[in-house]
Amino acid sequence: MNQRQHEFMLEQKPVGYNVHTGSDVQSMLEVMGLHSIEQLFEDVPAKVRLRRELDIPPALSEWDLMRDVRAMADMNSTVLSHASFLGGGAYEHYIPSVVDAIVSRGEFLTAYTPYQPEMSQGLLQALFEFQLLVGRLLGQECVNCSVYDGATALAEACWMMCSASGKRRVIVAQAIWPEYQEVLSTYLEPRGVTIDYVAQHPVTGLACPAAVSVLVAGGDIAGVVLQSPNALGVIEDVAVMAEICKIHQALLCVCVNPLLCGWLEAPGKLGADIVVCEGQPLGLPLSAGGPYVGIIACAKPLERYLPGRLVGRVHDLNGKLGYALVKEDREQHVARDKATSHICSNQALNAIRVAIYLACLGEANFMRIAQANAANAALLCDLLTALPGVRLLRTGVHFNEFALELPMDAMQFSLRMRKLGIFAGVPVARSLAGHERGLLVAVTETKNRADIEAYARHAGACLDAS
Amino acid sequence: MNQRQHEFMLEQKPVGYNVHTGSDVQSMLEVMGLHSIEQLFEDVPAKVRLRRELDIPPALSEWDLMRDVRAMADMNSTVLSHASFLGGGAYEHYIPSVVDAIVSRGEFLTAYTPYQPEMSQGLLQALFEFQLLVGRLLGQECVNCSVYDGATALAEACWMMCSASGKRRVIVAQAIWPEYQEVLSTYLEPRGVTIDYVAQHPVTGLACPAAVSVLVAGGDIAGVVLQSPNALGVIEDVAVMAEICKIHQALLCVCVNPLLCGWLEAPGKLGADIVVCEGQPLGLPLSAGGPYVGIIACAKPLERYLPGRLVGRVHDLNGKLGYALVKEDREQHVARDKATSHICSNQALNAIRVAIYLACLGEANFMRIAQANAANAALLCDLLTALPGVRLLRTGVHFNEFALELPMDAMQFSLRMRKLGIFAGVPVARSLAGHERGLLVAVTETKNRADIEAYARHAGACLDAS
Amino acid sequence: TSPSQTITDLHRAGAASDVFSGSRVTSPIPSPPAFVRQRLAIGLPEVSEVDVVRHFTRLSQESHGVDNGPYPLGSCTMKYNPKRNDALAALPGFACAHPLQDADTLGGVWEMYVRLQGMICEITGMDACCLAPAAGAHGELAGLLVIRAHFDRQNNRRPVVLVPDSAHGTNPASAAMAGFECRIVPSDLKGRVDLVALREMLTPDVAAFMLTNPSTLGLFEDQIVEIADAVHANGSLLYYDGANLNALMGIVRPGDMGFDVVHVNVHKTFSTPHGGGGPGAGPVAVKAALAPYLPSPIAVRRDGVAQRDDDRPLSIGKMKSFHGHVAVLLRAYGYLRTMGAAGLRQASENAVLNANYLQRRLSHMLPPVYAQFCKHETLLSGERLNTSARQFAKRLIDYGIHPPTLVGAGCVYFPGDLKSAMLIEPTETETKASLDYQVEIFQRVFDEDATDEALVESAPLSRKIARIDLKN
Amino acid sequence: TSPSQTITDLHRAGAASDVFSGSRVTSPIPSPPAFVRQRLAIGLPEVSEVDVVRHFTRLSQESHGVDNGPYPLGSCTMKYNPKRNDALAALPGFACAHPLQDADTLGGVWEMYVRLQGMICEITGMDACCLAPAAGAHGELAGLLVIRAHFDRQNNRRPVVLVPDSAHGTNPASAAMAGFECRIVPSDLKGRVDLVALREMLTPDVAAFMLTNPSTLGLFEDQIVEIADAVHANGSLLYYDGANLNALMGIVRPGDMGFDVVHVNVHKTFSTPHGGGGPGAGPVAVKAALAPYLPSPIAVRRDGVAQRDDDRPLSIGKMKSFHGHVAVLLRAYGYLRTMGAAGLRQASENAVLNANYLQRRLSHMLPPVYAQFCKHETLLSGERLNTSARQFAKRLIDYGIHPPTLVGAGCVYFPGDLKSAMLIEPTETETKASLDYQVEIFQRVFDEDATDEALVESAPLSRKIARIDLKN
Repeated sequence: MNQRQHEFMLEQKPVGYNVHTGSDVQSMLEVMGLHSIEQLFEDVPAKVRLRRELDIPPALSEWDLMRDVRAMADMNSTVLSHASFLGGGAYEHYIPSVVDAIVSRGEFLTAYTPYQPEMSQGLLQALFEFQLLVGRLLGQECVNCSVYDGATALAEACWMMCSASGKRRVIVAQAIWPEYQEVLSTYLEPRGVTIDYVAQHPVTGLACPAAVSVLVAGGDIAGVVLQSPNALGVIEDVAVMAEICKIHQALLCVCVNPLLCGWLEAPGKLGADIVVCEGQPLGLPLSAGGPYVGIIACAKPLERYLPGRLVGRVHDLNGKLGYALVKEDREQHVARDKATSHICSNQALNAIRVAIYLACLGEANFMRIAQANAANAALLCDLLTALPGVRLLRTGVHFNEFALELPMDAMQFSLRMRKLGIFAGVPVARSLAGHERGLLVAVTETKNRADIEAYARHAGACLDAS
Repeated sequence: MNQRQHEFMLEQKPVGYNVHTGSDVQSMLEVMGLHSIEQLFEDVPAKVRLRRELDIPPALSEWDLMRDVRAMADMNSTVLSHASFLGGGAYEHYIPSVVDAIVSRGEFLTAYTPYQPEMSQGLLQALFEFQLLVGRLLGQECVNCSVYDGATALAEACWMMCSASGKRRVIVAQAIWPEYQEVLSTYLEPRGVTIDYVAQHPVTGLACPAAVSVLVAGGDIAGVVLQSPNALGVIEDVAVMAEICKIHQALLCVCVNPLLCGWLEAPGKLGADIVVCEGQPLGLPLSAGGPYVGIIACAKPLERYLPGRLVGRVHDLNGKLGYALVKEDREQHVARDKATSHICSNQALNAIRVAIYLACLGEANFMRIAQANAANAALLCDLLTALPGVRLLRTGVHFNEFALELPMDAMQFSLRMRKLGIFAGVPVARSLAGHERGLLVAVTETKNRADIEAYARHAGACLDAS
Repeated sequence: TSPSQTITDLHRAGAASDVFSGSRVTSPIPSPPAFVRQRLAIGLPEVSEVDVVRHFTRLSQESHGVDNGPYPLGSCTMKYNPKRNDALAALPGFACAHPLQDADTLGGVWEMYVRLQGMICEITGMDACCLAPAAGAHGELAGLLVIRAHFDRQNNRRPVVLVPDSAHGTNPASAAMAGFECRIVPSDLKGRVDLVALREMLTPDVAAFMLTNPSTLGLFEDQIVEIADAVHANGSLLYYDGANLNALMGIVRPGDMGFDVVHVNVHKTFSTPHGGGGPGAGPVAVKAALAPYLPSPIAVRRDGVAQRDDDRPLSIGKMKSFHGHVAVLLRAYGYLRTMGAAGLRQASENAVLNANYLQRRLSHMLPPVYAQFCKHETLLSGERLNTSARQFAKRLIDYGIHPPTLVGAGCVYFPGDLKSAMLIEPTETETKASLDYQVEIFQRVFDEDATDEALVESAPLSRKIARIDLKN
Repeated sequence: TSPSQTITDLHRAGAASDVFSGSRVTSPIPSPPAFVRQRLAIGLPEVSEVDVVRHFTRLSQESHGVDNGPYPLGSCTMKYNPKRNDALAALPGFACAHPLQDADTLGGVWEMYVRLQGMICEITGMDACCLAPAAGAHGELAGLLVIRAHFDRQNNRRPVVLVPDSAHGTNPASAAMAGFECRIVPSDLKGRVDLVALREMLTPDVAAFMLTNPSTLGLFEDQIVEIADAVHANGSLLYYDGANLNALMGIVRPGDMGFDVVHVNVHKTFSTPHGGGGPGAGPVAVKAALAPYLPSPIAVRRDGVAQRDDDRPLSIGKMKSFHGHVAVLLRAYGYLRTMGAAGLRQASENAVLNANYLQRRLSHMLPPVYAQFCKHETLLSGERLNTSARQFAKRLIDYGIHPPTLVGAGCVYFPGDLKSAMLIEPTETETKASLDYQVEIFQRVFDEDATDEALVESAPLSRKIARIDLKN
C-alpha cells in the first residue's frame, strides 16, 4: 500500500453513492456542535432500533452488477430471440431510435414533476404536445397527462362516469382484456360500483347493442364500456353504442388500441365521451410488462372529472404565453379525499415518448403503419385459416390481432411453435373460458411476408404432428 | 387510399433523410428563376454524367436496417459470448455507464471542431480536461488533443523526434506491437526515416541497454522508442534507457499502456521525452477495432512539434479566462505542407470519453484497477505455469499480460479453448516469428477469481488432450 | 405573446421516420368494417427527423433535472439517479420481453422479483411483498385494499381510515378510492401526532391509521411505539407511507416500529429517476398475516427456481395490467445491489446529516418551524422575509437552484397556518460543497429580499418566461 | 477572471465509481520490477458520480452541435447525424468484439466491410476500396502512398504532387507526409484550376494532381475532363479529395471524371457524427490498376463468405492498428442503406439547391465572390460589411447560428485576397424554413452592421465569454 492510499484508508470511506468523506462529516457535525451522526437519531426509540446491519446481499461494483443482471436477462426469452406474434394488450412495434436518444437526456429523465413552471417550460411543453397530439389521434379535446396504464385508465374512466352521473353502475362489454376486468374489480368494487358484463355476439364477436340497450334503459347506469378491438380481436361498432347511450343519457367510454385510430375514424369522433387507451403501442418498449402509459381523453364537459395532471397554456406576469400545470384543484395534493383520483406519480416520461414517437412518424407514416398492421394480420389470418381444421373464432372484422380456433389445444400448439423459434400467440382461454383451442394471434408492422409465411408453414407442421 | 394520402402522393416524396417536399423545391427554384434542380448541374460535362441510378442495394426502413445489422452483429462472437483473455494492444475493461450517458449527448456528439470558441466553451473545456488529466497520468506537461490511435501516435512521435533533432534515424526496441511496426514503416519510410530494430534480451524479454547504447553512440539518431509493457508483456526499464539517451542527446519516446501508470511511476517522470499511448484502455469500447484514441504527451520544449490540435486557456476581450484552440500555426490548415502533421479530424469524442472515464474512477480506484490487473494476471500466470510443460516465455516482470510457452501449438490450443467459451489469448508468433507455441494472455479487472480458475482448469484439460 | 413553436408549427417536411421505404405492407389493406369510415386525417405533424431532434433537444434544455443541479424538494427525495441503472433497464433481455410470454420464458424477471421482494422485506421489516403497484399512491391503494380484505375476511367491517393533518394528499385520496371514510388526526404543538386526540379517534370502526414517519414536517414521530400500541389495541392496523423512508434505512424498520403495511417509493428512496413526474413504482409489503391478500402476481422461489405465483385465492387481485414496472424495478434492484447494507444505512445517515446541516446554516435567515433536529428534510419558516417564501423560491431559480417545496407547489400538504413555510430535502448525494453553495445562494437571495424587494418580487428574471401566477 | 471550475476543482468526495466494492483483486499485488517505483500519486480528481454527471452535462450544454441548430460550415457538411446509426454502433455484437479475435469469429465485421466497400466503389466509380483509414487526411495519405507504390513498382520515381491554391490544408500536408514535394497550381479568375498553368506544371516528375471537385470555393471544375486528360497524358495520376463529394452523389462519379484515387469522408458525406472533431473515417478507393497497393486489410467475399484478406504482397501495409473505425463505418453503412440510390442523388441535388437558394437570398448583403451558380457551398463576400466578416459571424452566434467558415477559423484555405470571404454549406438536411430563418438572421445582423457597428463589434454578447482574440 502506498502513501496516498494509506491516507485514503485513514478516512471513513463512503459506500455506494454516498459522497461524504470522513472529514466532510466531521466538519458538518462541528457546525452543529455534534460529535456523531448518531446524535441526530436520538429521538428514535431504542427498543425499535435495528441493532444490526440489514441482511441484504453484499454490494456489487458496477461491473459485477452488470454481470449479475446480464445473467438474469439471459434467463428471459425475448421478441428478438423468437419471432413474436403475441399481443393481448401489449405489442411489438418499431420504435425510432430518436425516441430513446431524447428521453435518455438527463434534463427530462431526472426531472421532477414541473410544479415550478418557470424552471420547466421545456418539460411542460413536451407534455402539452403529448396532450395535443394524442387528443387529435383519439378525437377528443381534453387529454390528461397520463395514468399508469390502460387498465387503470379504464378504471379511472369508469369512476369519472360515476362521478359525472352520480350513478354507481357500469355496463361493460365482456370482451375486454382479462387484466382490465380484474383491475375494474379492484378499483371499483370498494367504492360500491356495480359492473355488469354483457356477452359478445357468439358469431361475430361484437358487443350486442340489444343487450346493452336493455340494460341501459334501466336508468341507473353511469355509462357503458367498450373495448375496440376487443379481446377477441374484433373491431367494435362505437357509433351504434354511442347512439344507444345518447338515447338513455348514459356515458360511453371506449378503450381503443391507439394504432387503430390511424386506420379507422377515432372513437372520439364516433360519439365516445371518454376514450382511454394503453399507450404502449405508441413508442414504448415491451419491457417485460412495464412501465407503459395510460391515456384518458374526454370531451370538455368531463374535464373536471379527469384524474391527475393537466398542462395548459397560461400567461406569465408580462402576458407572455407559456405552459403550466393547471386545474390542480382536481388533484390529491389540493383536494385530498375529494380528489378525482389519488394519482401523483404518473407516466410523464412515457408520455413524452409518445409525443416524440408521433412526431417522428408523422401523419402519413402513422397511417401506413396502421394499415400495414391490418394488412399483415389479414395475410396471416388468410394463410392460417386455409390450414385444415383452423377457423376464425369470431367473424367480425379484425385489426392487427385475430382469434383462431385450432384443431388442437392452443397451449400445446404454442409450445411446439416456441421450439421452432416462434411465439405463436396468446391463449384465448385466458379471456374466454372453455376455449382451450382458441389462440389470439397478433401481427404488427415488425413482420414481413417471409416472417408471416414462416409462421404459416411452421403452424402447418405443428398441427400435422398432432 | 384516402384523400389525405392521395394529396401526399401527388407531391414528390423525399427519400431517406431528405427533407424538402415537392412544393419546397418548387418555391426555392422560383426564387432563383429556375424550373428544375437539373439546371444547377449544367456545368457538369455531359459525357461524364451518370446516366442511371447508382447500383446500390435498395433503401431499408429503420426497422429493416436494424434487423439487417443485428443479423451481422450476430455473426460476431464477443467478449460477452466468450470469456476473453485477449490483449495485444486492445483490452476489455470496465466502462462506467456515465461515460456513455454523457458522450451520447447530441451537443458533444454532433459538434464540429471548436473553431468558434465562444460557441464551444464546454467542448473546449472537456478537451482541456482530457489534456490535463492525461498529462498528469503520463507525467508530461503537454498533451495534444488526440491522434487516430496508438500506432499512429507512435509514428507521429517518431517524426516529432526527427523534426526536433533534424536527424532521420530512429532506434526501436523490437518488441512493439506488430501493427505498430507496420505503421512506422508506412509513415516513416516515405519521408526517408530509417528504423533500426534492436532485439530484446532473450531471457528477460527486456530491451538491451547495451545494444541501444552502441547504436545511439553513432550520433545520427533522432531518438529511441520503447514500448512498456512490450509485446511480450514485459515492463521495460525506462529510466536506464533515458539515461543512455541523455548521454548521447537522443530523445526517448515511450509507448505505454496508460493503465500501467496507475501502478508504476509514469514514463514522463522517468525521463521519457515523449510518451505515447493507445488510449483505448481508458474507457473506450473494443468496437471490433475502433475508433480508439492516440495520445501524445511531451515536455514543453517539444510542444511545437506536436501534431494536431491543442486547447489552451486564453482570455476574452474583457480579460475573462476561457478556452480556445491554440498554436494552430503548427497545423495543416495554416502551415499546409510545413505542418507538423496532416491530421485534421482526430478522436475528440473519444478524448472526452477518456476525461470522463478518469473523472469517474478517480485517483484511488484508478490505482486499484491498475493493481488488480497486475494481481489478476499474476494469479493466472501462477496457475498456468504450474501446469506441466507450460512456462513463461520471458522472465521480466509483467503487468496485465504475459507470454507463455505452451507444450503445443498456440493456435490449436486457442481453438480448443474457444470451444469451451474462452478466448485464450493472442499468438506470440504474430510479433515474434518462430514462436508457434507462444501465447500472450491478458487479464484485466473484468475477470474474477472464478473466471481465472476456470481458464486454468480448462487449459489443463486442453493441454492434456494434446 | 405567442408561445414557443410547438411540434405542430414546424415546417412540413419529409417525415422523420421512414418505416415504409422498405415496403412493409405485405398484402392488400383489408376493407374496414361497414359501420366505420376509414380515417382521413389525424393532424399529426410531418416534420424532418433533424427538426424533431432539435425541437425536443431544445425542450430538454429548457428543463431541469437532478443532472443539472441541486433539487431540494421536500418529500421528493431527488437524489442522484445512477446511470448504470438506466443501462440495466435497456438490456434487451428485459426491454424486449413480452409480458404474456409463457412464464417459464421470463425466468430472469421472476429471479429479479424474488430478490427485490426479499430486499424490500428486509429493509422494511415486513414478511411479504408485491412489486406490482405503479407508484406510491398505487402502493397505498393496494395496501389499503389489503387491509380492507383482511377485515372483510373477518367479517369485521371497518369503514374509517385515520390520517394526520400533515399527510401527503395521496393518503386521504387513496383511502377514498379504497372506499374508506377519512378522518383527520390533528398535530400537536411539536408537529407530531396528537396522541390524545388519536386515542379518542380510535373507535371500533377504524380500519387503519396511515402515517409517514418521519412526517412531512421532517420530524420523527418519537411516540411511534405508543401510537402503534394504541392502534393495535383497537384492533386497527398501522399503515406506513414510505415517502420518507430515505431517513431510516438500516436504522429503524417500519415493521419493527409496529407498522403492518408499507409501501416504498422506489423513485424516491431507491433512486429511480422521476422522469418529469413518472414512471415510478410503489411496491407494497406486509406482515405475514396480511400476505395472502397482497395483489397478484408475486414471485416465489420453489425448488430453487424463481417463478410467478398467480394462485393466490385471497389476493385482492390485480392493481394493473401484467406484473409491474419491470424497467423501473430493475433500476431499484441495481441501486440496492450497489449500496449494500452499509451503503443504505450511510445514505440515511447522510440524508439526515445534510438536512440538519442546511437547517443549521440557514437558521438565521429561515428558522426551522420546529426548533429541533430534523430528519431527512427540514421545514423552514419564511416569516422573516420581506417578500414571501414563494418569491424567495422564485428568485432561487435565477441562481439555478430548484425551489424547495412550498404550499400549493408540490404534493406535500402543510397543515394549519404554515403558509409561509418551505420544506427542504437535500438528500445524501449532495456534497458539502453543494450544500455550502446552496447556503451561499440562499444568503444572497435573503440579502436581496432585505435590500431590493422589487428585484425579488419580479423573479425569475433569467428564464424564458417570467413568473406564472395561476388562478387555476 | 477565473475560468470555469474544472473537474479537478470539484469537491473531493466519494469516488464516482466503485469498481472495487465487490473486491476485484483476486490475489496479492505483485512486486514492481526493481528498476521502477510504485506510483504514489497521479492527481486525478476524486469526485462524486453526480458531480461528474453534472459537470459534463453542463459542459455539453455549453457546446453546439447539429442537434442544436444550423451549422453552415463550408466544406464540413454538417448534415443531420441519424440517431439510428448510433444505435447500430452500440450493438454488443460489434461494440464488444475484440479486434484480435480469430477472423472467423468476426464474420459480421467482414460482411459489413464487403458491402460497404462495394457501395463506396459504386458511388465513387472506383474498383477497389480499403476502409481502414481513420479520417479524411488519413485517406489522403493512404491514397498518396498507393500512388507512390504504383510508381515505385514501375521504377518511375516521381517526387512531386500538385495541389491547387484553394486546396484543403490536408492536401499539401499529406503530400509532405507521403514524402512528396508540393507545388501549388494557381486558380484562374473564375476560381477554377488555371488549365494553362497546370499544363506547364505537368512535368515528368509529377506523380499526381490532387483536386477536390467541387472546389473549396464551391465551384464545379467544368474543365475536369481536360484536366484529367492532361494529367494522364503526362503519366500522372489524378487524386480526388472527397471532402466535397456531397454535391455529386449519383450525379457524376469521380471515377468517371477521370480520377484514379479517391478518399471519402464518411463523417461528412455519409453523415457520421463529428464528435467535436472526430472520430471520423476516410476510406480510400482506387481504380483496378492501383488495387494491389491499397492498405491492408481489406475484406473480400470468397465462396459467398465475407472474410478478411491480409495476403496482399504489394500493399502499402497498415495505416493504423487493426482494421479501421468499425463503429464509425457501421454508421456510414446504416446511412447508405437508409438512403438508397435515389436518396443519395436527392441528397446531393438538395444540398446544391440549398446552397444556391441561400446564395441568392443573401446576395444583396453578401454577394457571391464568383457570380454564378455554386454547388453544395457558396463563397460569399463580406466587402459590403462595415465591420468585418469575422464580426458578422460572431454576431450570428448571438442568434444561435454557428458561423460559416472564415479564413483562419476552420480547415479550409482561401487563396489570394479572399480575406473577407465566408464559405457557407447549408447541407440538404436543412428545411426551407431553416434556410429562411438563417436568411432572416443574416439580414438582422446585416442591418445591425449598418446601423450599430459597435454592437456587432462587441459580439458575441450572449455567451459565457466574450470574443476571444488569439495571437497564438
